[in-house]
Amino acid sequence: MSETYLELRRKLAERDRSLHEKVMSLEAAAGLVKDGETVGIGGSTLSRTPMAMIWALIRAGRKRLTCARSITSSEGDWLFGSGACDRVITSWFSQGIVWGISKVMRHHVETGKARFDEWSHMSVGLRFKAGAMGVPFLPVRSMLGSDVLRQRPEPREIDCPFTGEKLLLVPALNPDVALIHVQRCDPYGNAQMDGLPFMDADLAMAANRVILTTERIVSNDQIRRAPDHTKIPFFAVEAVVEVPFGCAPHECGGIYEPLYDHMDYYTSLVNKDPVGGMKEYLDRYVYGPKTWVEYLNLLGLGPLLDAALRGRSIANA
Amino acid sequence: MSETYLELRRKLAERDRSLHEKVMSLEAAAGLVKDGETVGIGGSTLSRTPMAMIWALIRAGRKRLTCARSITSSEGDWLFGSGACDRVITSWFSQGIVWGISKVMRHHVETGKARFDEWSHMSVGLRFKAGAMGVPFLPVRSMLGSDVLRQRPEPREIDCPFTGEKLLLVPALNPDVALIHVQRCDPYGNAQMDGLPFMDADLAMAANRVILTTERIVSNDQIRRAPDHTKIPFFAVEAVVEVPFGCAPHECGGIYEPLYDHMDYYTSLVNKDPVGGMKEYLDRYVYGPKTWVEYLNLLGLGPLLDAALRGRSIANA
Amino acid sequence: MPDRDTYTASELLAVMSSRLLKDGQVVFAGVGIPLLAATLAQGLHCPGLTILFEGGVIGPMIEPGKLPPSTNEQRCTKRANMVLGSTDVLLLLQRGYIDVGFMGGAQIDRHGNLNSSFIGDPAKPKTRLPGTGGGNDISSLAQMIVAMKHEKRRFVEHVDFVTSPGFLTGGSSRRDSGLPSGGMYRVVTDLGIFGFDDETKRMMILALHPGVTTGQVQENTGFPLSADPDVEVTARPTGRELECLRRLDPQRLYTA
Amino acid sequence: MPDRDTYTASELLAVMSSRLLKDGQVVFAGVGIPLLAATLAQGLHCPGLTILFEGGVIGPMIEPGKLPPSTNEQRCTKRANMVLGSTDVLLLLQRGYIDVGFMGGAQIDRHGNLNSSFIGDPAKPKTRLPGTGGGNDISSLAQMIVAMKHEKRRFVEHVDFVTSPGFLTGGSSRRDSGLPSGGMYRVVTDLGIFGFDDETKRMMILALHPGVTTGQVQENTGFPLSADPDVEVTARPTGRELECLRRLDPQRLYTA
Repeated sequence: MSETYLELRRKLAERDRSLHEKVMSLEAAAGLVKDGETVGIGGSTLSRTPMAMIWALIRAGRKRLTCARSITSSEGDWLFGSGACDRVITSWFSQGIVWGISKVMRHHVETGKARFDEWSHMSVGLRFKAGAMGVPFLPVRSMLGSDVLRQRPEPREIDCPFTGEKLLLVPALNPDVALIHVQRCDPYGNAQMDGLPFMDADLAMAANRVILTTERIVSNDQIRRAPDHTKIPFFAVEAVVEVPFGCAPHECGGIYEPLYDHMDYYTSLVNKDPVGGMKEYLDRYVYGPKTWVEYLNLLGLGPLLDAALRGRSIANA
Repeated sequence: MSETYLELRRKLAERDRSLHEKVMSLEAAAGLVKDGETVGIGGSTLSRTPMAMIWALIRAGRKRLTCARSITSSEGDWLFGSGACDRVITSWFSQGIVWGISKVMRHHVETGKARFDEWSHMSVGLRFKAGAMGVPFLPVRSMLGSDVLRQRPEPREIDCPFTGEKLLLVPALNPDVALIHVQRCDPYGNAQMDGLPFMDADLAMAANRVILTTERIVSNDQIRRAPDHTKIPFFAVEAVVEVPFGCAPHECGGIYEPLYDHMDYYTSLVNKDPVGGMKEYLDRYVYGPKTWVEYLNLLGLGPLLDAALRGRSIANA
Repeated sequence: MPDRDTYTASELLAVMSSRLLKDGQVVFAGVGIPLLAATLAQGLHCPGLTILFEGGVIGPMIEPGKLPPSTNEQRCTKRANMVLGSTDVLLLLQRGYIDVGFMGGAQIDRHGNLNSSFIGDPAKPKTRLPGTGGGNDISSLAQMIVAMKHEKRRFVEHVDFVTSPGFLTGGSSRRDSGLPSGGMYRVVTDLGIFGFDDETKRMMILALHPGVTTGQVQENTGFPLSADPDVEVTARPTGRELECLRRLDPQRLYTA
Repeated sequence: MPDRDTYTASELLAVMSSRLLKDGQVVFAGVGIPLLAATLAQGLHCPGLTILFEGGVIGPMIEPGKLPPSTNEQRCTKRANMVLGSTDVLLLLQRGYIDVGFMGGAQIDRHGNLNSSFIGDPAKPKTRLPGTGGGNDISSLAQMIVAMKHEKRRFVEHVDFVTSPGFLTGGSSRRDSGLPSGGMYRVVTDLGIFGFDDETKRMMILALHPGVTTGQVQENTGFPLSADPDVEVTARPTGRELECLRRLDPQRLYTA
């Protein structure tokens, strides 16, 4: 049954992997994602979340997406609440530790409107890594014995053929598309990231195609001056979109911290009323503004500059 | 039979993993390697070879080492020729493509004086990666069907429990010690590498302890200014030795290229007479000089500066 | 000067946990009390303690008053020794580089299993909780210290769902499940310090905080706890400990 | 001006191999003829060709006259798009990002298997050769082009040792061994261009270089070669191809 492997290879083989420009608008990039696809989301919790791309996908009316991310924060609320996504593969789902449990997540999962497939954090990472390596599984020593494993039909327990010990095999996860936000990339999609890398390099290579959003597009010449800082190669990338503050109200390492006041406002609004509050937020912040810049305007220039000041102060410490 | 795993963990657990200074001389570091141990060697072919450390091990009279490296070059000749090592685990062993077949390797292997265990290049890397990950094996799709696999008793072929397809499992390789040369590290062993990373990060984490040689020791403060460039964490490291030109006559990325003229002289000497020529070289260049600086003096200041000029010109292109 | 005679339950938790850490250890810490306790230990008796975060950070410098909101934000990376991938940092646990995993807990049972996934039947949950995060990995692969409030609804005979394994059903069941290393080492609460019987792997009282009785602990615990007749009494938090702790969290985000 | 009428066997190899590459392809190339041919193709008909090196390099710029001595030295990284670990770059082959693996060969057999490990019985070898390097991985996971000198001792019925798999024993044996993808696509020699029968996976003549006869090829081959009656004849290297090639390797390190 190597069809799966050959099928995976076929999907890469039929893509144009030459060094060509692929800069486009958020709207055009959103058109590259189809209803029902599996979408890997880069970053973790409040960090390097490709918020602008998710915003565009919701506005484009995407449905029935399965989203996979190491740790899911308020972007998961948006995806559930808008109806764009009805299944999340993750290790943790809430807006963030400081805000308690997400009532939006609870509402959708407890009423059966959406699925929350729970894996250990490392297992999510190893599933992406197996996908990136082109192998059907990787072995791991966690999840064993727990109810997290008992809830999951996908992994297999084996007796190690070398040592006889019990091990878990977690299956590869190869998303149809990965959404990844980076500090900089060139028009071809050679991407360089600073600070916390999370699982993004593995996710990019595991996915059948990558949509990059970036704080800024730099020249290919600049990339070639430090090729050992490139973390995603151009031939994995299908689209490049330049979106300053593309993670707001989350953070982008070295450039801005989260907009905590907006997160406070958001969580109190939606957790008070996970249906009405969510609708109010989406209407006002996602469907209302015509462009990402208009969305940023709603967040406010002052809070954005404050977030940028805080972000730079950490990198320059 | 999880003893192996527990034994591996025990070896790390009993080491002092606190943030402490571990700067020492080449001679003291050589004293940390015991006869008969398995030694992982960083870099590849002519790049970032920990030549000074190998030089010190030979002078210290080490015996019966098993050496594992992605691709083995003239340092393998030194190790076989001096009697320090009687088994190499690698994918390729010769001084370098331009010099043809190593007669020193041939002499030792064909007469049965030493073993050359051949693995595919990726399999060597995955064995280090499995070791680094703390798992007994990793799956791979190469070596299958070939005589390279037929010669190796260690791997296992399996039918994938997920897809039914045939896969190879290669066992973890956890060397007793890894010798790795880097461009810079701090006195605690936080190491930063530029350019080609090879398999060094995996090798470092797979090994039970790491001996770092470095072109220069920098302050911990400098490391902390760019923690995302640190590739080996201090707690894996047992010793730090500052050795400028520590890879000569091989290269260190961004700092110097190989000393090609010396390599030409060396290979013609030893390949003409793999016993006498090797002895002559070792007497003159390894046993003769009293310090690494004396060895460098024999290579010559002119050739070293020329190699440095060439090395910098590539990085600054 | 801080008030040395009164302290909050959270402050007590942080101080008591910090005392369990030893110099030179490598500690995988969650945010909140674990991070506060580890930083406190660093400042007092463990200058050579190394902190790791799940987000992918080794040896950061925690700035007093600027505690990170989670372990996945850049604030965690400030002046760290190394920043790495989140799968890679968890693999360090699997390889055996970490001495102690240190987290908070919402619900624990007599064998030290933790639940952060479901209240009620997982098939039809009363409450879907946020899930494991790195908790399952950490508790599967390291010696654990857990710091949590001592309440009867949190200390239950059996957790509704084993998110992060302690000793599972006790005895050798943890090892038999494929988890040969690590395990629950200590549970620190505002009432005392708890360990696990070598054979049965059942929770037992090791020490009581000043003024707390065995009966009081049992009253607040949903399963029978054994206690040595000469159970120890912990020394109350010192002025230096409280002072240092309050400097770290001046706004009392985690120690209110 | 270069001499357009005479060229060396190596130059012929480089030119003929370069013509097999298509624009937009991603090519995993060894040093020597493969790198020269790929760079030549980039300069002439494949501006969008991407070269990868086993040392861990994606899309370098090869400077004429400064060819790297192996794929593991910094010279290979000059103005590349990306530099990565050597295991990671080989994993790109396994994931399926590479269109063509392109290497030289010392000994090949009728099913396209390559030997670079042993001459004679591996248990008691007459000659221990350097071994596979990345060759086994590349030929297990990609469509292959191999460029080599055409000599009877190099084109043998069965190689002494299968270092890099072609079609193994022919038919479906490659796929049955667990290698469902890739395989030998073309062998380019100084006499002609060779492919493999779709069913039997035996080597056959696809084209002859100008002035070469089928008989001449058979004389220099250690196993029977089939040839189509209307086998093609390749076009001789053009002045532009030779000029470009000689600019890349002015000292004729690889094209003497």
